[in-house]
Amino acid sequence: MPRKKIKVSDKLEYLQILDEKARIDESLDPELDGDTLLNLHRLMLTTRLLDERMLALQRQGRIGTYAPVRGQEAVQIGTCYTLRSSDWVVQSFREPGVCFHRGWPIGSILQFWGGYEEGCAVPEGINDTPIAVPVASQLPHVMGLAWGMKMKGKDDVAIGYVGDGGTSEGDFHEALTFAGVFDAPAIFIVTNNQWAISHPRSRQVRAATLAQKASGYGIDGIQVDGNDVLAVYVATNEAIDKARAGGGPTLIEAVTYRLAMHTTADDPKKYRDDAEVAKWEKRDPLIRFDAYLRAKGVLDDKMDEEIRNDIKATLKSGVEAYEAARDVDPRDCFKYLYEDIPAELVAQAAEFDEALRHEGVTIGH
Amino acid sequence: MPRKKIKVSDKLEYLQILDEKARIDESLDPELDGDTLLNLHRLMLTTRLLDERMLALQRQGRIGTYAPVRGQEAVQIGTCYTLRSSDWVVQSFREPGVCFHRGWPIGSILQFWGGYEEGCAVPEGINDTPIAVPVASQLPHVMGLAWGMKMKGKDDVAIGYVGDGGTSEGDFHEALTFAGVFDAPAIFIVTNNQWAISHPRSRQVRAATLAQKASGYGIDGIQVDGNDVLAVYVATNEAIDKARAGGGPTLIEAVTYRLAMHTTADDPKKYRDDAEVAKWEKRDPLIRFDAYLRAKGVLDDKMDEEIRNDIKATLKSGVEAYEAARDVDPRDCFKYLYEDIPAELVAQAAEFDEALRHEGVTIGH
Amino acid sequence: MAQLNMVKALNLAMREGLAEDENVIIMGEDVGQDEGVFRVTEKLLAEFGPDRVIDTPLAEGAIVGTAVGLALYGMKPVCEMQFSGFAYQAYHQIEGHVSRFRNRTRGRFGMPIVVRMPFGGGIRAIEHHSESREALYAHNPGLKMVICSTPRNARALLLESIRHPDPVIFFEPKALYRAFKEEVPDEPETMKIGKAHVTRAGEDITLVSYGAMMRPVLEAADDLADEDGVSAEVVDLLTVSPMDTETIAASVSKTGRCVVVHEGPRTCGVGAEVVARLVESCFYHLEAPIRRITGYDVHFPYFAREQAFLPGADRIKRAVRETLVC
Amino acid sequence: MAQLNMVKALNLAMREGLAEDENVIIMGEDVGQDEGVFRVTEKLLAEFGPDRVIDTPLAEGAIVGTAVGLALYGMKPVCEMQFSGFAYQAYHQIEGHVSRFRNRTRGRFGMPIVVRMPFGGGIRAIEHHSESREALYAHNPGLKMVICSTPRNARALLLESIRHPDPVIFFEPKALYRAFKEEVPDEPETMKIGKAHVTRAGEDITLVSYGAMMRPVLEAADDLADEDGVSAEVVDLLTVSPMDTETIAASVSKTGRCVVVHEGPRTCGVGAEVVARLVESCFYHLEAPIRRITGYDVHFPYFAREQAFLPGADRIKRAVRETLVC
Ligand SMILES: Cc1ncc(C[n+]2csc(CCOP(=O)(O)OP(=O)(O)O)c2C)c(N)n1
Ligand SMILES: Cc1ncc(C[n+]2csc(CCOP(=O)(O)OP(=O)(O)O)c2C)c(N)n1
Ligand SMILES: [Mg+2]
Ligand SMILES: [Mg+2]
Repeated sequence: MPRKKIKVSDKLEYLQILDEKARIDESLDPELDGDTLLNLHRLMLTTRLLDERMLALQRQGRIGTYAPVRGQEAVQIGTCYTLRSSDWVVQSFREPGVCFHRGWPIGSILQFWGGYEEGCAVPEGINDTPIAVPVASQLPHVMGLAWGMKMKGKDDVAIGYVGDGGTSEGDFHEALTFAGVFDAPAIFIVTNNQWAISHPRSRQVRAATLAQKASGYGIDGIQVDGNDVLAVYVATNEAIDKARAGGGPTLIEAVTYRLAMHTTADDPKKYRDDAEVAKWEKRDPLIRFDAYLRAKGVLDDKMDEEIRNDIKATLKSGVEAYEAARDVDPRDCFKYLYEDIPAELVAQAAEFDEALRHEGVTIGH
Repeated sequence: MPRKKIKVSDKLEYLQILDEKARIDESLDPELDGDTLLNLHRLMLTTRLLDERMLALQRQGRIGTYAPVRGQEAVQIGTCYTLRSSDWVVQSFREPGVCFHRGWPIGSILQFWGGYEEGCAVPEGINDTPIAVPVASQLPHVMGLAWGMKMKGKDDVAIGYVGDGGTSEGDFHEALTFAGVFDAPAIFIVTNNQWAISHPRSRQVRAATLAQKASGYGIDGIQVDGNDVLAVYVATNEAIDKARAGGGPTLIEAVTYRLAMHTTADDPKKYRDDAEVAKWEKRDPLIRFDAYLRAKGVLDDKMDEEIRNDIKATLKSGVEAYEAARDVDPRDCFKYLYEDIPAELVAQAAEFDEALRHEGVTIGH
Repeated sequence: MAQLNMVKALNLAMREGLAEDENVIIMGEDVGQDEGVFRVTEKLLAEFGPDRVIDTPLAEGAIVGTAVGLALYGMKPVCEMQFSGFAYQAYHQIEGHVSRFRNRTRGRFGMPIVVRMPFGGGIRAIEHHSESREALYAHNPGLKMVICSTPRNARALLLESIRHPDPVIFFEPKALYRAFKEEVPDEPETMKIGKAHVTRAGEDITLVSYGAMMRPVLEAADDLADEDGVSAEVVDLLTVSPMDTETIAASVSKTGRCVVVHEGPRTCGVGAEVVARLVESCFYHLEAPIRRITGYDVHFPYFAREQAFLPGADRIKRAVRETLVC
Repeated sequence: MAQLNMVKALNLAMREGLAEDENVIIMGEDVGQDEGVFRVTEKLLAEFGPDRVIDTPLAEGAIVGTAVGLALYGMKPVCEMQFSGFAYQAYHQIEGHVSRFRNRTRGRFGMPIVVRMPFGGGIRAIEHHSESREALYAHNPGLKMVICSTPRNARALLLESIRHPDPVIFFEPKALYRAFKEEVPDEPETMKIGKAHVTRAGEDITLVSYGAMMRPVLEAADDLADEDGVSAEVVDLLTVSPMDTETIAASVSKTGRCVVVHEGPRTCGVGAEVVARLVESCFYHLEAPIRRITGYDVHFPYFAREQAFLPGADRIKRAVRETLVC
């Protein structure tokens, strides 16, 4: 009795449904209907093609530095697929797939990376926060939103994203501490893509999993195969259902891989082996799901081509919308700072006005 | 296999050796010799009497607000007893017992609470940091010190203190994350005295124990009966020995109780029941150890009186030393800021000088 | 009309804010059951219940960061930092999100958050409990930085801050919490943020200050009238940012001389800003250099030395006299 | 003598610091294997090994907080904050401990820590990557706040900072990282912290600036000479705190006129401090109001708008011309 074992969270699990060879575990199959399966496929593919387009735009100098998401599509789509519009999404800075599914116009997503605040002007009707750049600083917002929902008696949830690197920041700890204490309907998705720029997951924290951090906060945690969209879908929906029913927060670690560079300013060859990348290329979430859908008869070449053409059209008009809106007024930095512009800023705005007039500054790029 | 349990730290234990009725678990008895046992007693008693004296001094206006430690003596003495002088102690703000054992003069301890920087002028030869006021901000220092020891190839350890409340701060999380990754010989003592001012432990974090947080950092954690000096002693020494041998950091949660107010400015009646306090009064670490020592024949009335007289003499001369050193120069705020005082501060110092001359300011209280 | 001290006046403003808008909540360490370590939130938990007055775990970053989320959801959190010296733990949330959300989202999401904190020296507190770093927030775009100085303006400014659509950092001079009482109207009263107040009219010199330093400044002004026959105009900034340049410039244009007084460090402090604005706006009226009587650029001393350190009436008077002979 | 850009010059200083003192270590996010996101720590890991050049987990608070512990143990940590916009996560450690330890312990424990961080706009980066908040550190007692502006002074000041017994916040104007090269002596060269540099001698007006703004300032000075026959003296502060009042006052006492230029927000910025000091020290030499050409008191815009926002030579020239006709 005096030297006794303390029992802590023996609930921690790892979930995979569709394995790397695209074999499904029947006992865990959520048995989604064909439309849903196709939609998951379409959204992951959109994320992939959007990502590729962004990289191309960056190379062409049409947007600035960009943080690609290749390889992480299943995490993005699986976690947000069933959210309601009254739920809230708090993104990090690498969730274009989530944004797309939530209804953000492609043009808007491009605007952030093009250097326009307009890309953070969350479109009316969308309950999301814009890109949060300081790593993990967005997690307390997830907690606050979720807590607000609880206070207002809603059965909505708030879901937030952070990387493996972000789990080391104090904000992560404080957000999860608060979420547990106030039993908020918050879902924290850790996209463990193995790298924080050049810093490997193994050196981010000595714990074997990131999911096990949940125990320290007295909340549930689960680790999922982040390249298996079905596992991500199932784990997130369990967490969502639980949160809606008043069951409180969940931490989900989605194990995946950042197949591309950290950002277009980064050269991953400096810190990781091609062999590692090649290993993960084989686990590509799109390949796996594609194979599964075809085997199941849900997808064929013709449908795939149609879907691709659809997506390309969407991307094309998104890029056009972005490029059509590049002529912006730099003076609006004064306009939105406060609800009412204070007298001293009126004076500074006039000063800026005059400066621009004198300089004949070209607006935009 | 796909939905599988993840095994995490089944090593978490609770340790008690001397129970509330002063009965020892023979199988766990560290079998300390009589001198050591008496010393532990003497040090706990010194902490208690020093604390009482501080409260009296505060009531008399001879020091300012004070944070009493009554009830936590076993945590303090049990954790620091075997430290070497080359080890480092990083205190929080409620460790007068630790300071005393580490060799801080009583006068020095009084000076902090009397409003003198001199109380933070760590005496030469003592490898401790002074009181750290911003809760948990001292924990990264523990990690840094420990890491320094490792870099320099020493087999020393750094030990740091924080309260239950402090475990919610980001600094706690970041320090333990770093300590794990760099495998530093750091020992983190969480003095869980059940309260952070008016905030109860149960609302500080939803986890059942604070010790289980260790798992999230991949380090060892243990919960001990913080009112059992033998358990505290054994658990800390295991951690110390392990750290010296290169085994890395440990988190120790010592479960105890703050029997008095948070500080002399606090009124605990506003937020907790007398019944709760009474329950813990019975678990007083001094009563328990006293009974054990007497039963064992290590202590008797006469020895106890001698010890008390000794302590009183020490306290008396400490208070005298404090009061003798109250006449200080306010202008020395310029003296220690940098190694060399910059020109602009020379000018400001002259300004201050002149102001004091005009004002005829009384120095000290 | 009731005679209230500042603690009671601030408490009144919060009670009014809670009563008039169900989205207002009070949150922080020890603000509920304990009613705040200074009792500023007295009876609020009892009156409004634990969904409106919330004791949080010990983490300032999460208090403010959670408030950001609550504000996004339509709430109006009034956060307490137990002391301004612990707000640095939340500074990244204040700088990174509280001050930016409206601008970042082009007006879609405002941040109607108040972050209250006691600041300043003079109460014999331990390290980190006596600093004055209003300049940190004044330097940060997107925040309003308000500092009360009497019970009446404390109530009026805090109520206005709670109603305000943008984030307000609200500094409470803790040395004045119980220093004196003032008549405070029973009916909700507010004062506009961004307006300085001419507390004492005068002709010969302008004294600019705010917070607890208003007391020695006013004492100095009285003494100067009595002892030197000097008529000092005293301006209480009340809002440090955005600063009411107009009011201070009008005063100094009239008097031609100015001394600015604050507790916080001198370099890049609010005093520097006052001087710079006066130089910009009424240089040709200046008849003498503007003096800054401020905390020195050192750490605020522990309390045995604090009374010697704090600017007092004597120091202010000497600066005025020196400025007048220029 | 080698022609180096600023990145290489900073790298040289760190290499020298590492080589001459075994207690010097480099730590931060991506400073090792990746050699820094700007490659400022290039080859240092390869040359000095993983015990001296250390990749840390992602937590700025712990980077600085750990450095405090290391400094207590006799090490001399050179920490990198990947961008100054993420140093707020460590601000409580900088304010609460780095800046205080020597004073707090009455000299027992110094804090020989350098916190390097790239700051400022102009490189088309995303939000939080372009701010200039040197004033936060200048306002904080106990810190030295150094800002380099050319490869040669970057190397000399960084090497001096590494050797310095007190904490130095070292701002690197990232817009200048690869902007130009300069001859940098092969032998270790240092420059004293706390000394401003008269970069260009002149008679008619003094321009005070630092960091990346030195480029448009010098361009303006050249243009003014060519176009207006105006001889502008240019002072590069180099150390923002403690500020070299003597050098700027000497210059302005001579020229009688001054414009101060920086990127950071205006209110309570370094410009305000320069103005206040000049008013205190050479009021009677001032022939015109001192103008501040600075970032406005708004958030630094995203990069599509940054070039319009950043002070440029044209804006500076106009301010000079207006000041000269006063
Ligand atoms: C507080 C903070 N520190 C540093 C950075 C610079 N930075 C941007 S992304 C990144 C790595 C993030 O890693 P992770 O959290 O794993 O997310 P990922 O990039 O893999 O999506 C760093 C260090 C930042 N944005 N914010
Ligand atoms: C960062 C910070 N926030 C708030 C405070 C004010 N404060 C002082 S002690 C304390 C409670 C600390 O509780 P705990 O960590 O359990 O330590 P204990 O007081 O029980 O020893 C608080 C909130 C502080 N000192 N530092
Ligand atoms: Mg990552
Ligand atoms: Mg406690």
